[in-house]
Amino acid sequence: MDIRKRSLALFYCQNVPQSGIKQRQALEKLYGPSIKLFPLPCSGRLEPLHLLRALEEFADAAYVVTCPEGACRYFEGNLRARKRVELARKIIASIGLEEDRVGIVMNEKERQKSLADFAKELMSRVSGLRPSPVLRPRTGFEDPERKQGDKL
Amino acid sequence: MRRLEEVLKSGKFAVTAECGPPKGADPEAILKKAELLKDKVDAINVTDNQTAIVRMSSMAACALLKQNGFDPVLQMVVRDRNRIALQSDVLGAAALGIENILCLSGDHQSFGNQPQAVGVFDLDSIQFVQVVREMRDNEVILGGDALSKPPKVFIGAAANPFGDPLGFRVVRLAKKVAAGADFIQTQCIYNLERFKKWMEMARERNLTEKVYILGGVTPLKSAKMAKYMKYKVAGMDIPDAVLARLEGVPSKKQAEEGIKMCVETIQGLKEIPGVSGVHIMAIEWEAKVAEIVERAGLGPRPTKGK
Amino acid sequence: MNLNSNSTRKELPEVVRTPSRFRNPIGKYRLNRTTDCIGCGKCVEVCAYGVHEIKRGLVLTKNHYLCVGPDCPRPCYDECPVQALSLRKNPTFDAIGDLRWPPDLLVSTWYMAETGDVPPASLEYRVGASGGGFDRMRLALPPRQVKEEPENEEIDVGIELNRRDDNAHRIRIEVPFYGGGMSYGSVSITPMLSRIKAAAALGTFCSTGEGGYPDELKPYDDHVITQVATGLFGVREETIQRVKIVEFKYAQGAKPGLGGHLLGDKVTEGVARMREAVVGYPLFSPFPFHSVYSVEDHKKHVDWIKAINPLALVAVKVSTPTDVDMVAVGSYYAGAHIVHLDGSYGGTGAAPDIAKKNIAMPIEYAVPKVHRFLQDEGVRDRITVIASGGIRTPHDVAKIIALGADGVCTGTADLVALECVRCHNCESGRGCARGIATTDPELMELMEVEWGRRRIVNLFLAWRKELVRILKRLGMKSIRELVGRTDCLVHLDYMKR
Amino acid sequence: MPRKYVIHTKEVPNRFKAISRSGVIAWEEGCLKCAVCVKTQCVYHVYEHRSLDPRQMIDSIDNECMNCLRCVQSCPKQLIHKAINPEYKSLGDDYWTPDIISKLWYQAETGKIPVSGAGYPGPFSGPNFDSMWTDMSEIVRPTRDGIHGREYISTAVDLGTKKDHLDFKGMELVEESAPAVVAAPLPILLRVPAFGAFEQETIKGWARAASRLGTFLALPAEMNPEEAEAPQSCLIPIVSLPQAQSGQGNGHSLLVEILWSEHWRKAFERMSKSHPGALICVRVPFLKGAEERVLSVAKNGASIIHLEADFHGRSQQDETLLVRDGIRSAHLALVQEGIRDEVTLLASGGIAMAEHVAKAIICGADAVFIDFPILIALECRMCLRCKEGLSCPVEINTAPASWVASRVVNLVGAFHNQLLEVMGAMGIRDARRLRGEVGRSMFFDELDEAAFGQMGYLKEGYELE
Amino acid sequence: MITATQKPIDEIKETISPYKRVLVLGCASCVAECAAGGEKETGILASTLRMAAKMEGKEVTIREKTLDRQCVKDFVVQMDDIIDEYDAVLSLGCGAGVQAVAEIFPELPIIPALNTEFLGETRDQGFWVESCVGCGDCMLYYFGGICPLARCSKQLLNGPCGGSKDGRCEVDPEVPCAWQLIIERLERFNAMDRLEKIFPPKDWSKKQGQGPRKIIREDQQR
Repeated sequence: MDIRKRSLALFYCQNVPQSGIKQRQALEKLYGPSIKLFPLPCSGRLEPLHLLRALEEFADAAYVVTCPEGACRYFEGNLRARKRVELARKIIASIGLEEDRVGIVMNEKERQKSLADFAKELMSRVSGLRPSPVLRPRTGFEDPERKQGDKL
Repeated sequence: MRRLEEVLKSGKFAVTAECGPPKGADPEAILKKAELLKDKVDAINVTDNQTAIVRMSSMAACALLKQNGFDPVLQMVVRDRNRIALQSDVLGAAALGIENILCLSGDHQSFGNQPQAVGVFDLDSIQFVQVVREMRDNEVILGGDALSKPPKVFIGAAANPFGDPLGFRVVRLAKKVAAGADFIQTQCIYNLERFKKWMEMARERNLTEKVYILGGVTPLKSAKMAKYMKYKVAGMDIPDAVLARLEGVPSKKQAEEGIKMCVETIQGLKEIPGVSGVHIMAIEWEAKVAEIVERAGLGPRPTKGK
Repeated sequence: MNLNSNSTRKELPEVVRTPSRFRNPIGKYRLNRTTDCIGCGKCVEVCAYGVHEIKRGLVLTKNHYLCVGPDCPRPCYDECPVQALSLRKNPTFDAIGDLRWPPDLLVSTWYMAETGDVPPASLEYRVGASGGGFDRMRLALPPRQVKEEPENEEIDVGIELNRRDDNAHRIRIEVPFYGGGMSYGSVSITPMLSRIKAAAALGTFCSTGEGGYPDELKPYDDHVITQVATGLFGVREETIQRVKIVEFKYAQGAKPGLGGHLLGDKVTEGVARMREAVVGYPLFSPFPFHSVYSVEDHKKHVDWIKAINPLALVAVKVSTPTDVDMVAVGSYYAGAHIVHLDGSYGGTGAAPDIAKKNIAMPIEYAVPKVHRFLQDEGVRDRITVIASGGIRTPHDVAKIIALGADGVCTGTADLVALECVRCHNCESGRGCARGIATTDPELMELMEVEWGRRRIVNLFLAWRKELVRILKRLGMKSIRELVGRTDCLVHLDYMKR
Repeated sequence: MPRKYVIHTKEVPNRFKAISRSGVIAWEEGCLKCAVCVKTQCVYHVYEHRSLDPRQMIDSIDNECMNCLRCVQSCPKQLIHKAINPEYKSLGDDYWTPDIISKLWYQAETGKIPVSGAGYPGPFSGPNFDSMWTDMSEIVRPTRDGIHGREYISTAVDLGTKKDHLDFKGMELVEESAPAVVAAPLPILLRVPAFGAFEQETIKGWARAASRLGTFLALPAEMNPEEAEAPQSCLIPIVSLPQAQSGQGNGHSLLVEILWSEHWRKAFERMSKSHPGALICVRVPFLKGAEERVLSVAKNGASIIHLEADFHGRSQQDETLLVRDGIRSAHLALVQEGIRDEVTLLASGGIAMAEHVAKAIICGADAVFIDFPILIALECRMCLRCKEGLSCPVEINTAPASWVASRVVNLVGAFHNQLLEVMGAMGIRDARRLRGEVGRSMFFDELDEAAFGQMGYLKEGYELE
Repeated sequence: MITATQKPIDEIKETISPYKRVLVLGCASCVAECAAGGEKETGILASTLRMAAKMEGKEVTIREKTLDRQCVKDFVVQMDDIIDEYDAVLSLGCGAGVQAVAEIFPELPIIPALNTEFLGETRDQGFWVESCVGCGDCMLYYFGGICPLARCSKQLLNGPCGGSKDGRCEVDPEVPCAWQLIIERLERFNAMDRLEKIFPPKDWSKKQGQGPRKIIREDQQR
């Protein structure tokens, strides 16, 4: 299965291993426009709206990658991210979208995975999703017409 | 003169019992229950949509009992009626010859089969006692309008010596007395020690001289029922020892043991200064009231009235 | 008129512990308390630094910033019976400061301003991270047994400012530094008063900067240096007669070769009145003094001051061009008592970025150059050399004196004591969001004079203490013995192993 | 005195949200919703203006925060933390630092020079231009007050051969057929960068900017826009040897650039014939021994030589060779040969800030080319994605020419003003006087050695503190 | 403050279904405090509705805006410039906000997106409780600062009902018995005598009865 057939908005904590600009660009090269990567100073900075807007504008799925539980530089950022993701999942479920379009993956303390590992894992996870019914007509990532710079 | 008031005033140990109206329009159902209590008790309390479950109206049931020679105690809860309805019902009850009214807050609507109902609680039970007293003694309704004929009713109120905080329970009793309660029927007593303490506090405030206190009892049918009451029913105080005693006998004998314990409680109550009677709430077990009365040495009842 | 300065040593002011104005001071560490906490109060009991607090049965970690981290002899997180506490570096710590003032220096300066003492070992309070100059220099301290160490009380860190032996005031300052100029307008009256009152308490001076001499400073005339700069804002005979030291500002380290610039937003009514200018209009000071194009012109300037106030010391504040040595000697011959070299990496005021780093040389180069030149000219003993521009720590003070200065001027360090975070936005909009370099009435309210005075006093008492400690280790009884002692310094880049 | 040269700038907003250093992390849950919240008190209204740009998924809280930390320090529940914006950290590289890039954006947006308070925050010194200081003096060498326009400072430079004497034939001044010099009002020439996500529209914009500034834009001849789209006289076509032989280049050019090669003379001659009205610049790559090559090119007839370093200001061949030293050597070689004024030395590569312009000139260049700054003016993040074939995050390819032109004018306007600042501080009134003025500058290596060279001895048993 | 919760999304979708251009209008006041209708929630709801519409293949325009306060007309009229772009407004204000907006724009359907709940206080993170019924005749003095009308399930004014046990309410053991709290507080400052008197029936006319209640302060009026 071509894991690039669905688009993924991947938000990640900048403290996830090997998530610098080089690795980020390598991934974008590897997966092309099917992945869009957003570094966060901490996953706890993520609001449900970020996830929803990603789904609304360009992504079949929006995922968050965080530090391992208990290892957040900001103490509880990833725990908060988890709750916010839960809320976003509930919201999309309420309009009939699959909950799995939004999710959170926390790194493991013992065996830390790199951004590339997560990208691979998540790209293959979302490849099983049907095309997002929200992105109709399908416009791909690079459509300049999509401008809705509304307030957060 | 009504039977209950008469018994109490004569200084005799009064006995009342409780009767739940049917979930239907059949008048026989209530009369059949009352029949079991005939001559065993001085008055019969008719509950007002108890536990917020819809039943035949207490007033109608009381009217039926009155017509058939019983002395009913009309229970009225403030949950379902605002002050207009309450006052008009008091007048109606008096007109029907009902002579005792027990003023209650009522179980919360959320417990019953109509949890969506609005809880009125326009007056609270103490205010209601006061309103009825004003109607009877000063012949006015709330706001001061005069009545053409006042309702001459014997006013009761409830008390729960087992609710918290204990200290305030007596204050509340005092307030009910001050509001005009003539008699008090208490919550079921299983914890006699606590009841004694409460009575002592009541005596300290000289309340026993101003009001007749009837201790409430409910025979336990089984350990299961005891457990349910202990843990699920609000305002109940069933000490562990009581539960243990029931559990200590085989389940077939538990009913008998329950009655025995109830009898013992009544005997205990008789010993307490200031207790003027007993109120037996044999929930859907009216058949056993007679036996309890007998075994507690309370029968036969003084015959009088109708 | 008393021409002699009071030779008896002034009593030092006391340290009054003066915590941050803000609810959450920034420290290096943070303790995280989970909901597992049972409120037993063990942490309160074991912590020697007052990090935790118990109130109405609720245990709170109130003063994260006082935590000494892994250096703690009895760590609360080890003693907690339910492991509810964990130690982490404060994430915000890494987001503050810059190379010259790395987070460690900022936090340790705040610590000194609060407590009047040097911080615990977990904070680096001596050098920054700029990778050159002071930050690559170290003091070389002799082995402990070699030199006899004097008692603390014997050690004198004060300096005389008038070394000309003329008729002007004899002035001794009790610490080898005084406050550099920050104009009324670039900062409000609050930090200005705080600095000057602190200078008075410490027995030293503080310069007004070029924005005039506000009346509020009058009670401290004896500790004020009034500045005559190219814009001549608020300069009047009367103000020159009020003080003991008058400072000519030819240039400043923040923007060598450029005149001062006060943005229109900061020219509020009070500022405009003081500077005899119009509200809301930016003010530029010309550069240089158009009346001074030679040492002879400069002498006319000095003579002018001496005519107005014959007893005043004249300080000349110059920048650090290639020929700074010539400038210094010229100043001496023009009659100045103090030559104040302002290096290019300092400055508190707003300046074009291009001017901050590219024009004129860092103070570390200028001082030895001037010191040597004055020595060769045979006049080193006749003039006081004050250095400024990047003096951040007591170690910087010691180093620059060892390089040949007599004393230093402070500026940024004062602001950091007042809780500057070095966000560098002094110039924009309403000015400093922290109420230091602002004339916005609302933002000014963020700070009180007394608080500021105490913070600055505390900081400099800590500096003083540290200088005494260094001198003691060097076996010196007076800071004057350190002047020009480059043999007490080692530069790591040139160190031979 | 030449007519006063003023660059008119006006604010030209970014098309995308600029990335700034700060990041705020604010937990919303547990917020006490204080009546007077620290968020409402933010001097910069960061929280009020907070918005999410869904196209870029940029949360403006990272871009508007000015790092004053008041919210962090005053939130009663300590729900706010500071971070450095990861997008900021990933801007550019070691040379094109986030700081340089964001300052260039600021200048292109506002046309103003970057000003900040509280002293200099950077390293003591660094490689290349970072280890130079320019000189100034307050007394013995008076400066002129030119920065605020009270006195005129000329930034004009001449490109070409400056005659050291005039030729007369009898009483008549000899008129030469070809122009000896072309004047530029400032020593900054634009140059199309080596790579970038730009389009023909972008080039049009750059050409217009060059025209408005009165300077030039060097560009590969094949990119040359139509005459209708840009005035040809401000363009410097860069012509390859085969192109030269086929006579390419436009007829209106005042300047043409050819590449040095073994056969550069051939191209030079061919161009001289086909473009009789143009000065020909020879671009010499900055390799080891470049000064020799510069000298030889100068001696062989070229009047303008362009020394080209890589975009990090180093030799394309050897990373340890720095353009600063390359310019100095070439300049000195020409001086020693006594032909310095017969040629114009242009420099390019790694000119990232206004200070680099001044410093390159002090090192000996007559003028410089700026290339990547005119791309960064268009919000380029130096992410090099375009080099990898990835999409441009700021869609430079879609930027209209008018916007491009105004942004570049702003940037150069700010550079010009900064040049005035430096020259004013140095007391130099004419950019031509700045060239090679190493006596008015200071070099780290010399100063450091002189000041600290003797401070390397640590006596036995002594401790360092 | 006034608390509210968002209506189920299906109900909201149903009520806005006739309209093509909908403005989702938040309120930065009380409902923002209780995380139901502030700027953030407004953004989330608008985004959700846009996605829902796209899923159903509907061509609709849904945009969001948040007013400082919907219940103050001065803020509402600020929308005058943009209101023509919409067929309907989906308001995340409280009931008062919805009606104030409706009154200013009589020609426009104003649809509530929230259920207005009660006057409450923030007890804890994400936890709001009712604490006032707005009876118009505050008796908190007598009850030690705890209102039995709001916090006793039976609104008793003369002491706890029989169901008060271990400080819990008989209706919901999660809820503390208001009377227990009242008594504890009054005991603490020796003011139990305040409860000795019988509180007369409450004058409910101040709460409801003669149509909507009004407050008129003549000194404040123009």
